[in-house]
Amino acid sequence: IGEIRRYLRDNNPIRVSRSLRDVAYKALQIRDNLVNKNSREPSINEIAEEMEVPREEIVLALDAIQEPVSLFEPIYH
Amino acid sequence: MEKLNEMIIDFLSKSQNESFARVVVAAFASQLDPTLDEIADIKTAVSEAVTNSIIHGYEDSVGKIRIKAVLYEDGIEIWVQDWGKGIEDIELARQPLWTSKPELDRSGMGFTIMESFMDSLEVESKPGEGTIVKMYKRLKTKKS
Amino acid sequence: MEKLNEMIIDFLSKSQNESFARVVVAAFASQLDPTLDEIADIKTAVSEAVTNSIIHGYEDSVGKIRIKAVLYEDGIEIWVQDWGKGIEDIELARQPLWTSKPELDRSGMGFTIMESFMDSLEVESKPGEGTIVKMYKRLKTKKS
Ligand SMILES: Nc1ncnc2c1ncn2[C@@H]1O[C@H](COP(=O)(O)OP(=O)(O)O)[C@@H](O)[C@H]1O
Ligand SMILES: Nc1ncnc2c1ncn2[C@@H]1O[C@H](COP(=O)(O)OP(=O)(O)O)[C@@H](O)[C@H]1O
Ligand SMILES: [Mg+2]
Ligand SMILES: [Mg+2]
Repeated sequence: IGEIRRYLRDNNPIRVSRSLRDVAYKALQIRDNLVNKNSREPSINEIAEEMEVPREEIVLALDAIQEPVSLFEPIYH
Repeated sequence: MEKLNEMIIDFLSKSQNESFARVVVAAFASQLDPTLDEIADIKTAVSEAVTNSIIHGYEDSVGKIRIKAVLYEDGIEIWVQDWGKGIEDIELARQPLWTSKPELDRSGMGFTIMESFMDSLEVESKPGEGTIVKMYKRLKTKKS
Repeated sequence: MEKLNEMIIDFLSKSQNESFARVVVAAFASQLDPTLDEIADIKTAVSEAVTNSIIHGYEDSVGKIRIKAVLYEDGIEIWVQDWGKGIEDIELARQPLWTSKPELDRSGMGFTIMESFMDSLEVESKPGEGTIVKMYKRLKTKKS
Protein backbone atom coordinates (compact mmCIF):
# COMPACT_ATOMS: atom_id res chain seq x y z
CA ILE A 1 0.00 0.00 0.00
CA GLY A 2 2.73 2.44 1.00
CA GLU A 3 4.47 1.77 -2.26
CA ILE A 4 1.35 2.30 -4.31
CA ARG A 5 0.67 5.50 -2.48
CA ARG A 6 4.18 6.70 -3.12
CA TYR A 7 3.85 5.76 -6.76
CA LEU A 8 0.64 7.71 -7.09
CA ARG A 9 2.11 10.69 -5.32
CA ASP A 10 5.28 10.77 -7.36
CA ASN A 11 3.62 10.14 -10.66
CA ASN A 12 0.43 12.01 -10.19
CA PRO A 13 1.24 15.26 -8.43
CA ILE A 14 -1.79 17.12 -7.17
CA ARG A 15 -3.01 19.62 -9.71
CA VAL A 16 -4.09 23.01 -8.53
CA SER A 17 -7.59 22.50 -9.86
CA ARG A 18 -8.12 19.66 -7.37
CA SER A 19 -6.94 21.60 -4.33
CA LEU A 20 -8.98 24.64 -5.33
CA ARG A 21 -12.09 22.49 -5.24
CA ASP A 22 -11.25 21.32 -1.74
CA VAL A 23 -10.82 24.90 -0.53
CA ALA A 24 -14.07 25.94 -2.20
CA TYR A 25 -16.20 23.18 -0.65
CA LYS A 26 -14.69 23.91 2.74
CA ALA A 27 -15.51 27.61 2.33
CA LEU A 28 -19.13 26.84 1.43
CA GLN A 29 -19.43 24.56 4.43
CA ILE A 30 -18.08 27.25 6.73
CA ARG A 31 -20.43 29.77 5.20
CA ASP A 32 -23.37 27.51 6.06
CA ASN A 33 -22.12 27.08 9.60
CA LEU A 34 -21.79 30.84 10.04
CA VAL A 35 -25.25 31.46 8.60
CA ASN A 36 -26.70 29.02 11.11
CA LYS A 37 -24.77 30.52 13.97
CA ASN A 38 -25.38 34.22 13.25
CA SER A 39 -28.60 34.13 11.20
CA ARG A 40 -27.05 36.32 8.53
CA GLU A 41 -24.71 36.04 5.56
CA PRO A 42 -21.08 36.10 6.68
CA SER A 43 -18.65 38.36 4.90
CA ILE A 44 -15.65 37.00 3.02
CA ASN A 45 -13.31 38.07 5.84
CA GLU A 46 -15.32 36.12 8.39
CA ILE A 47 -15.01 32.99 6.26
CA ALA A 48 -11.33 33.66 5.59
CA GLU A 49 -10.58 34.07 9.30
CA GLU A 50 -12.31 30.86 10.18
CA MET A 51 -10.41 28.97 7.47
CA GLU A 52 -7.13 30.77 7.97
CA VAL A 53 -6.84 31.22 4.22
CA PRO A 54 -6.42 34.64 2.55
CA ARG A 55 -9.77 35.96 1.25
CA GLU A 56 -8.41 36.27 -2.31
CA GLU A 57 -7.56 32.56 -2.30
CA ILE A 58 -11.13 31.74 -1.33
CA VAL A 59 -12.47 33.90 -4.15
CA LEU A 60 -10.23 32.06 -6.59
CA ALA A 61 -11.23 28.66 -5.23
CA LEU A 62 -14.95 29.40 -5.37
CA ASP A 63 -14.62 30.43 -8.98
CA ALA A 64 -13.04 27.09 -9.80
CA ILE A 65 -16.25 25.23 -8.92
CA GLN A 66 -18.42 27.64 -10.89
CA GLU A 67 -19.44 26.59 -14.36
CA PRO A 68 -18.50 29.08 -17.05
CA VAL A 69 -21.95 30.43 -17.75
CA SER A 70 -22.17 32.99 -20.43
CA LEU A 71 -19.63 32.17 -23.05
CA PHE A 72 -20.59 28.61 -23.76
CA GLU A 73 -24.18 28.16 -22.74
CA PRO A 74 -26.47 31.19 -22.75
CA ILE A 75 -28.73 30.88 -19.73
CA TYR A 76 -31.91 32.60 -20.84
CA HIS A 77 -33.43 31.37 -24.03
CA MET B 1 -15.52 60.27 -2.39
CA GLU B 2 -12.07 59.05 -1.51
CA LYS B 3 -10.52 56.29 -3.63
CA LEU B 4 -9.32 53.54 -1.33
CA ASN B 5 -7.56 51.46 -3.94
CA GLU B 6 -7.31 51.14 -7.69
CA MET B 7 -6.07 48.73 -10.36
CA ILE B 8 -5.95 48.35 -14.12
CA ILE B 9 -5.54 45.09 -15.99
CA ASP B 10 -5.02 44.49 -19.70
CA PHE B 11 -5.54 41.05 -21.21
CA LEU B 12 -6.37 39.42 -24.53
CA SER B 13 -9.88 38.70 -25.79
CA LYS B 14 -9.43 34.94 -25.52
CA SER B 15 -12.27 32.92 -24.08
CA GLN B 16 -10.14 31.43 -21.28
CA ASN B 17 -9.59 34.95 -19.96
CA GLU B 18 -13.25 35.42 -19.10
CA SER B 19 -12.96 33.47 -15.85
CA PHE B 20 -9.53 34.94 -15.18
CA ALA B 21 -10.91 38.48 -15.46
CA ARG B 22 -13.85 37.86 -13.19
CA VAL B 23 -11.61 36.31 -10.53
CA VAL B 24 -9.25 39.30 -10.66
CA VAL B 25 -12.08 41.76 -10.12
CA ALA B 26 -13.74 39.64 -7.44
CA ALA B 27 -10.43 39.19 -5.59
CA PHE B 28 -9.90 42.95 -5.69
CA ALA B 29 -13.46 43.62 -4.50
CA SER B 30 -12.91 41.24 -1.60
CA GLN B 31 -10.85 43.98 0.07
CA LEU B 32 -14.18 45.66 0.84
CA ASP B 33 -15.29 42.55 2.73
CA PRO B 34 -18.42 41.67 0.72
CA THR B 35 -20.60 38.58 1.14
CA LEU B 36 -20.30 35.62 -1.24
CA ASP B 37 -23.54 36.73 -2.89
CA GLU B 38 -22.18 40.19 -3.58
CA ILE B 39 -19.02 38.62 -5.00
CA ALA B 40 -21.13 36.38 -7.23
CA ASP B 41 -23.06 39.41 -8.54
CA ILE B 42 -19.84 41.19 -9.43
CA LYS B 43 -18.46 38.12 -11.16
CA THR B 44 -21.60 37.68 -13.21
CA ALA B 45 -21.59 41.29 -14.37
CA VAL B 46 -17.89 41.21 -15.25
CA SER B 47 -18.36 37.95 -17.16
CA GLU B 48 -21.13 39.44 -19.25
CA ALA B 49 -19.14 42.57 -20.07
CA VAL B 50 -15.97 40.66 -20.91
CA THR B 51 -17.88 38.11 -22.98
CA ASN B 52 -19.41 40.97 -24.98
CA SER B 53 -15.96 42.40 -25.72
CA ILE B 54 -14.71 38.98 -26.81
CA ILE B 55 -17.71 37.93 -28.90
CA HIS B 56 -19.11 41.21 -30.21
CA GLY B 57 -16.24 43.68 -29.86
CA TYR B 58 -13.53 41.58 -31.45
CA GLU B 59 -15.55 38.79 -33.06
CA ASP B 60 -13.01 36.43 -34.60
CA SER B 61 -9.92 38.53 -33.96
CA VAL B 62 -7.89 38.84 -30.77
CA GLY B 63 -7.70 42.29 -29.23
CA LYS B 64 -6.99 43.99 -25.92
CA ILE B 65 -9.51 44.26 -23.12
CA ARG B 66 -8.89 46.62 -20.20
CA ILE B 67 -10.59 46.49 -16.82
CA LYS B 68 -10.23 49.31 -14.36
CA ALA B 69 -11.55 48.88 -10.83
CA VAL B 70 -11.68 51.47 -8.07
CA LEU B 71 -12.63 50.76 -4.48
CA TYR B 72 -14.53 53.36 -2.48
CA GLU B 73 -15.79 53.25 1.06
CA ASP B 74 -19.26 52.22 -0.12
CA GLY B 75 -18.61 50.13 -3.21
CA ILE B 76 -16.65 49.27 -6.33
CA GLU B 77 -16.53 50.97 -9.70
CA ILE B 78 -15.67 48.70 -12.65
CA TRP B 79 -14.92 49.77 -16.20
CA VAL B 80 -14.60 47.18 -18.97
CA GLN B 81 -13.18 48.59 -22.17
CA ASP B 82 -12.40 47.26 -25.64
CA TRP B 83 -11.17 48.81 -28.86
CA GLY B 84 -13.34 46.61 -31.03
CA LYS B 85 -16.11 47.26 -33.46
CA GLY B 86 -18.35 49.32 -31.19
CA ILE B 87 -22.13 49.60 -30.95
CA GLU B 88 -24.29 51.36 -33.54
CA ASP B 89 -27.38 51.96 -31.41
CA ILE B 90 -26.67 51.72 -27.68
CA GLU B 91 -30.28 52.15 -26.59
CA LEU B 92 -31.37 49.28 -28.79
CA ALA B 93 -28.45 47.11 -27.68
CA ARG B 94 -29.47 47.56 -24.04
CA GLN B 95 -33.02 46.28 -24.62
CA PRO B 96 -33.74 42.93 -22.99
CA LEU B 97 -33.59 40.05 -25.48
CA TRP B 98 -32.07 42.15 -28.23
CA THR B 99 -29.02 40.53 -29.78
CA SER B 100 -27.11 41.06 -32.99
CA LYS B 101 -26.06 37.41 -32.98
CA PRO B 102 -29.16 35.22 -32.65
CA GLU B 103 -27.38 32.67 -34.83
CA LEU B 104 -24.83 32.14 -32.02
CA ASP B 105 -27.58 31.44 -29.55
CA ARG B 106 -26.89 34.63 -27.65
CA SER B 107 -29.67 35.50 -25.26
CA GLY B 108 -29.62 39.27 -25.63
CA MET B 109 -29.76 39.49 -21.82
CA GLY B 110 -26.17 40.57 -21.09
CA PHE B 111 -26.82 44.27 -20.47
CA THR B 112 -30.01 43.45 -18.59
CA ILE B 113 -28.08 41.11 -16.30
CA MET B 114 -25.35 43.70 -15.69
CA GLU B 115 -28.00 46.27 -14.88
CA SER B 116 -29.85 44.10 -12.43
CA PHE B 117 -26.77 42.71 -10.65
CA MET B 118 -25.07 46.08 -10.30
CA ASP B 119 -26.36 49.41 -8.98
CA SER B 120 -25.58 51.41 -12.08
CA LEU B 121 -24.56 50.81 -15.68
CA GLU B 122 -23.38 53.26 -18.32
CA VAL B 123 -22.38 52.27 -21.84
CA GLU B 124 -20.23 54.43 -24.09
CA SER B 125 -19.43 53.24 -27.59
CA LYS B 126 -18.51 54.43 -31.07
CA PRO B 127 -18.66 52.20 -34.15
CA GLY B 128 -15.12 51.41 -35.23
CA GLU B 129 -13.59 52.72 -32.02
CA GLY B 130 -14.76 50.49 -29.22
CA THR B 131 -16.89 50.26 -26.12
CA ILE B 132 -16.65 51.10 -22.42
CA VAL B 133 -19.07 49.67 -19.90
CA LYS B 134 -19.03 51.49 -16.55
CA MET B 135 -20.63 49.78 -13.59
CA TYR B 136 -20.96 50.52 -9.90
CA LYS B 137 -21.84 48.08 -7.16
CA ARG B 138 -22.63 49.33 -3.67
CA LEU B 139 -21.44 47.00 -0.95
CA LYS B 140 -22.95 47.00 2.48
CA THR B 141 -20.33 47.62 5.10
CA LYS B 142 -20.31 45.31 8.03
CA LYS B 143 -20.37 47.46 11.10
CA SER B 144 -21.70 45.42 14.03
CA MET C 1 8.56 30.20 -28.51
CA GLU C 2 4.92 30.99 -29.07
CA LYS C 3 3.15 33.18 -26.51
CA LEU C 4 -0.05 31.44 -25.47
CA ASN C 5 -1.47 34.26 -23.41
CA GLU C 6 -0.40 37.52 -21.84
CA MET C 7 -1.58 40.07 -19.28
CA ILE C 8 -0.44 43.25 -17.59
CA ILE C 9 -1.73 44.56 -14.28
CA ASP C 10 -1.01 47.88 -12.57
CA PHE C 11 -1.80 48.38 -8.91
CA LEU C 12 -0.71 50.53 -5.99
CA SER C 13 2.12 49.71 -3.59
CA LYS C 14 -0.24 49.18 -0.67
CA SER C 15 0.39 46.21 1.55
CA GLN C 16 -3.11 44.77 1.07
CA ASN C 17 -2.30 44.38 -2.63
CA GLU C 18 0.40 41.81 -1.99
CA SER C 19 -2.02 38.92 -1.56
CA PHE C 20 -4.14 40.30 -4.39
CA ALA C 21 -1.17 40.31 -6.78
CA ARG C 22 -0.21 36.80 -5.76
CA VAL C 23 -3.66 35.45 -6.55
CA VAL C 24 -3.83 37.29 -9.87
CA VAL C 25 -0.62 35.64 -11.05
CA ALA C 26 -1.68 32.26 -9.64
CA ALA C 27 -5.04 32.49 -11.41
CA PHE C 28 -3.34 33.31 -14.68
CA ALA C 29 -0.72 30.57 -14.30
CA SER C 30 -3.47 28.06 -13.53
CA GLN C 31 -4.36 28.13 -17.25
CA LEU C 32 -1.29 25.91 -17.68
CA ASP C 33 -2.70 23.45 -15.13
CA PRO C 34 0.34 23.46 -12.84
CA THR C 35 0.75 21.33 -9.75
CA LEU C 36 0.12 22.67 -6.27
CA ASP C 37 3.83 22.85 -5.58
CA GLU C 38 4.50 24.78 -8.75
CA ILE C 39 1.80 27.32 -7.98
CA ALA C 40 3.06 27.68 -4.41
CA ASP C 41 6.54 28.44 -5.77
CA ILE C 42 5.15 31.09 -8.12
CA LYS C 43 3.10 32.71 -5.38
CA THR C 44 6.07 32.86 -3.04
CA ALA C 45 8.31 34.45 -5.67
CA VAL C 46 5.68 37.03 -6.63
CA SER C 47 5.14 37.91 -2.98
CA GLU C 48 8.83 38.52 -2.46
CA ALA C 49 9.13 40.71 -5.54
CA VAL C 50 6.00 42.73 -4.77
CA THR C 51 7.00 43.16 -1.13
CA ASN C 52 10.36 44.50 -2.26
CA SER C 53 8.69 47.08 -4.49
CA ILE C 54 6.41 48.15 -1.65
CA ILE C 55 9.01 48.25 1.13
CA HIS C 56 12.23 49.12 -0.66
CA GLY C 57 11.10 50.68 -3.94
CA TYR C 58 8.53 53.10 -2.57
CA GLU C 59 9.31 53.01 1.14
CA ASP C 60 6.74 55.29 2.79
CA SER C 61 5.14 56.62 -0.41
CA VAL C 62 2.51 54.99 -2.61
CA GLY C 63 3.53 54.28 -6.19
CA LYS C 64 2.59 52.06 -9.12
CA ILE C 65 3.62 48.43 -9.41
CA ARG C 66 3.23 46.60 -12.72
CA ILE C 67 3.17 42.85 -13.21
CA LYS C 68 3.42 41.38 -16.67
CA ALA C 69 2.90 37.66 -17.15
CA VAL C 70 3.27 35.63 -20.33
CA LEU C 71 2.29 32.00 -20.70
CA TYR C 72 4.32 29.71 -22.94
CA GLU C 73 3.89 26.05 -23.70
CA ASP C 74 6.54 25.15 -21.12
CA GLY C 75 6.12 27.78 -18.43
CA ILE C 76 5.37 31.30 -17.29
CA GLU C 77 7.40 34.49 -17.49
CA ILE C 78 6.69 37.08 -14.79
CA TRP C 79 7.98 40.65 -14.64
CA VAL C 80 7.49 42.76 -11.54
CA GLN C 81 8.29 46.43 -12.10
CA ASP C 82 8.31 49.57 -9.97
CA TRP C 83 9.33 53.17 -10.55
CA GLY C 84 10.73 53.57 -7.08
CA LYS C 85 14.15 54.35 -5.71
CA GLY C 86 16.08 51.59 -7.48
CA ILE C 87 19.08 49.53 -6.40
CA GLU C 88 22.61 50.93 -6.16
CA ASP C 89 24.53 47.64 -6.33
CA ILE C 90 22.48 44.78 -7.76
CA GLU C 91 25.10 42.11 -7.20
CA LEU C 92 25.34 42.99 -3.53
CA ALA C 93 21.54 43.18 -3.17
CA ARG C 94 21.23 39.63 -4.53
CA GLN C 95 23.60 38.16 -1.93
CA PRO C 96 21.87 35.87 0.56
CA LEU C 97 21.26 37.62 3.90
CA TRP C 98 22.12 41.06 2.56
CA THR C 99 19.50 43.67 3.41
CA SER C 100 19.48 47.46 3.45
CA LYS C 101 16.84 47.43 6.16
CA PRO C 102 18.09 45.26 9.04
CA GLU C 103 16.20 47.60 11.39
CA LEU C 104 12.92 46.41 9.85
CA ASP C 105 13.78 42.82 10.54
CA ARG C 106 14.16 42.03 6.86
CA SER C 107 15.86 38.70 6.29
CA GLY C 108 17.77 39.64 3.17
CA MET C 109 16.60 36.37 1.61
CA GLY C 110 14.05 37.72 -0.90
CA PHE C 111 16.17 37.44 -4.03
CA THR C 112 17.60 34.11 -2.87
CA ILE C 113 14.06 32.76 -2.46
CA MET C 114 12.98 34.03 -5.89
CA GLU C 115 16.06 32.44 -7.41
CA SER C 116 15.55 29.06 -5.83
CA PHE C 117 11.78 28.86 -6.40
CA MET C 118 11.93 29.97 -10.02
CA ASP C 119 14.07 28.71 -12.90
CA SER C 120 15.61 32.04 -13.71
CA LEU C 121 15.86 35.51 -12.22
CA GLU C 122 17.15 38.72 -13.76
CA VAL C 123 17.19 42.06 -11.98
CA GLU C 124 17.44 45.39 -13.78
CA SER C 125 17.54 48.58 -11.76
CA LYS C 126 18.73 52.18 -11.80
CA PRO C 127 18.89 54.37 -8.73
CA GLY C 128 16.11 56.97 -8.93
CA GLU C 129 14.38 55.21 -11.82
CA GLY C 130 13.11 51.90 -10.52
CA THR C 131 13.50 48.17 -10.70
CA ILE C 132 12.34 45.27 -12.86
CA VAL C 133 12.57 41.69 -11.70
CA LYS C 134 12.20 39.14 -14.50
CA MET C 135 11.47 35.56 -13.56
CA TYR C 136 10.72 32.37 -15.45
CA LYS C 137 9.17 29.21 -14.07
CA ARG C 138 9.11 26.03 -16.13
CA LEU C 139 5.99 23.97 -15.61
CA LYS C 140 5.88 20.29 -16.25
CA THR C 141 3.21 19.41 -18.73
CA LYS C 142 0.73 16.70 -17.91
CA LYS C 143 1.71 14.54 -20.85
CA SER C 144 3.52 11.54 -19.44
N1 LIG D 1 -18.36 45.24 -26.38
C1 LIG D 1 -19.24 45.25 -27.39
N2 LIG D 1 -18.84 45.55 -28.66
C2 LIG D 1 -19.71 45.55 -29.69
N3 LIG D 1 -21.02 45.27 -29.56
C3 LIG D 1 -21.50 44.99 -28.35
C4 LIG D 1 -20.65 44.96 -27.22
N4 LIG D 1 -21.39 44.64 -26.13
C5 LIG D 1 -22.65 44.48 -26.58
N5 LIG D 1 -22.74 44.69 -27.91
C6 LIG D 1 -23.96 44.64 -28.75
O1 LIG D 1 -25.07 44.70 -27.86
C7 LIG D 1 -25.92 43.56 -28.07
C8 LIG D 1 -26.59 43.17 -26.78
O2 LIG D 1 -25.63 42.69 -25.84
P1 LIG D 1 -26.12 41.68 -24.71
O3 LIG D 1 -27.26 42.33 -23.97
O4 LIG D 1 -24.95 41.28 -23.90
O5 LIG D 1 -26.71 40.45 -25.51
P2 LIG D 1 -25.93 39.29 -26.30
O6 LIG D 1 -24.48 39.35 -25.92
O7 LIG D 1 -26.57 38.03 -25.84
O8 LIG D 1 -26.13 39.56 -27.76
C9 LIG D 1 -25.03 42.51 -28.66
O9 LIG D 1 -25.74 41.57 -29.41
C10 LIG D 1 -24.08 43.35 -29.52
O10 LIG D 1 -24.68 43.67 -30.77
N1 LIG E 1 12.24 46.86 -5.79
C1 LIG E 1 13.31 47.29 -5.09
N2 LIG E 1 13.61 48.62 -5.01
C2 LIG E 1 14.68 49.06 -4.33
N3 LIG E 1 15.51 48.24 -3.65
C3 LIG E 1 15.29 46.92 -3.68
C4 LIG E 1 14.18 46.37 -4.39
N4 LIG E 1 14.20 45.04 -4.24
C5 LIG E 1 15.27 44.76 -3.48
N5 LIG E 1 15.94 45.89 -3.14
C6 LIG E 1 17.19 45.96 -2.34
O1 LIG E 1 17.78 44.66 -2.30
C7 LIG E 1 17.94 44.24 -0.95
C8 LIG E 1 17.78 42.74 -0.85
O2 LIG E 1 16.45 42.35 -1.14
P1 LIG E 1 15.90 40.99 -0.54
O3 LIG E 1 16.82 39.90 -0.94
O4 LIG E 1 14.46 40.85 -0.92
O5 LIG E 1 16.01 41.19 1.05
P2 LIG E 1 15.13 42.07 2.04
O6 LIG E 1 13.87 42.49 1.32
O7 LIG E 1 14.83 41.15 3.18
O8 LIG E 1 15.98 43.26 2.43
C9 LIG E 1 16.93 45.04 -0.15
O9 LIG E 1 17.30 45.16 1.20
C10 LIG E 1 16.93 46.37 -0.89
O10 LIG E 1 18.02 47.17 -0.49
MG1 LIG F 1 -23.74 39.54 -24.03
MG1 LIG G 1 12.68 41.29 0.20
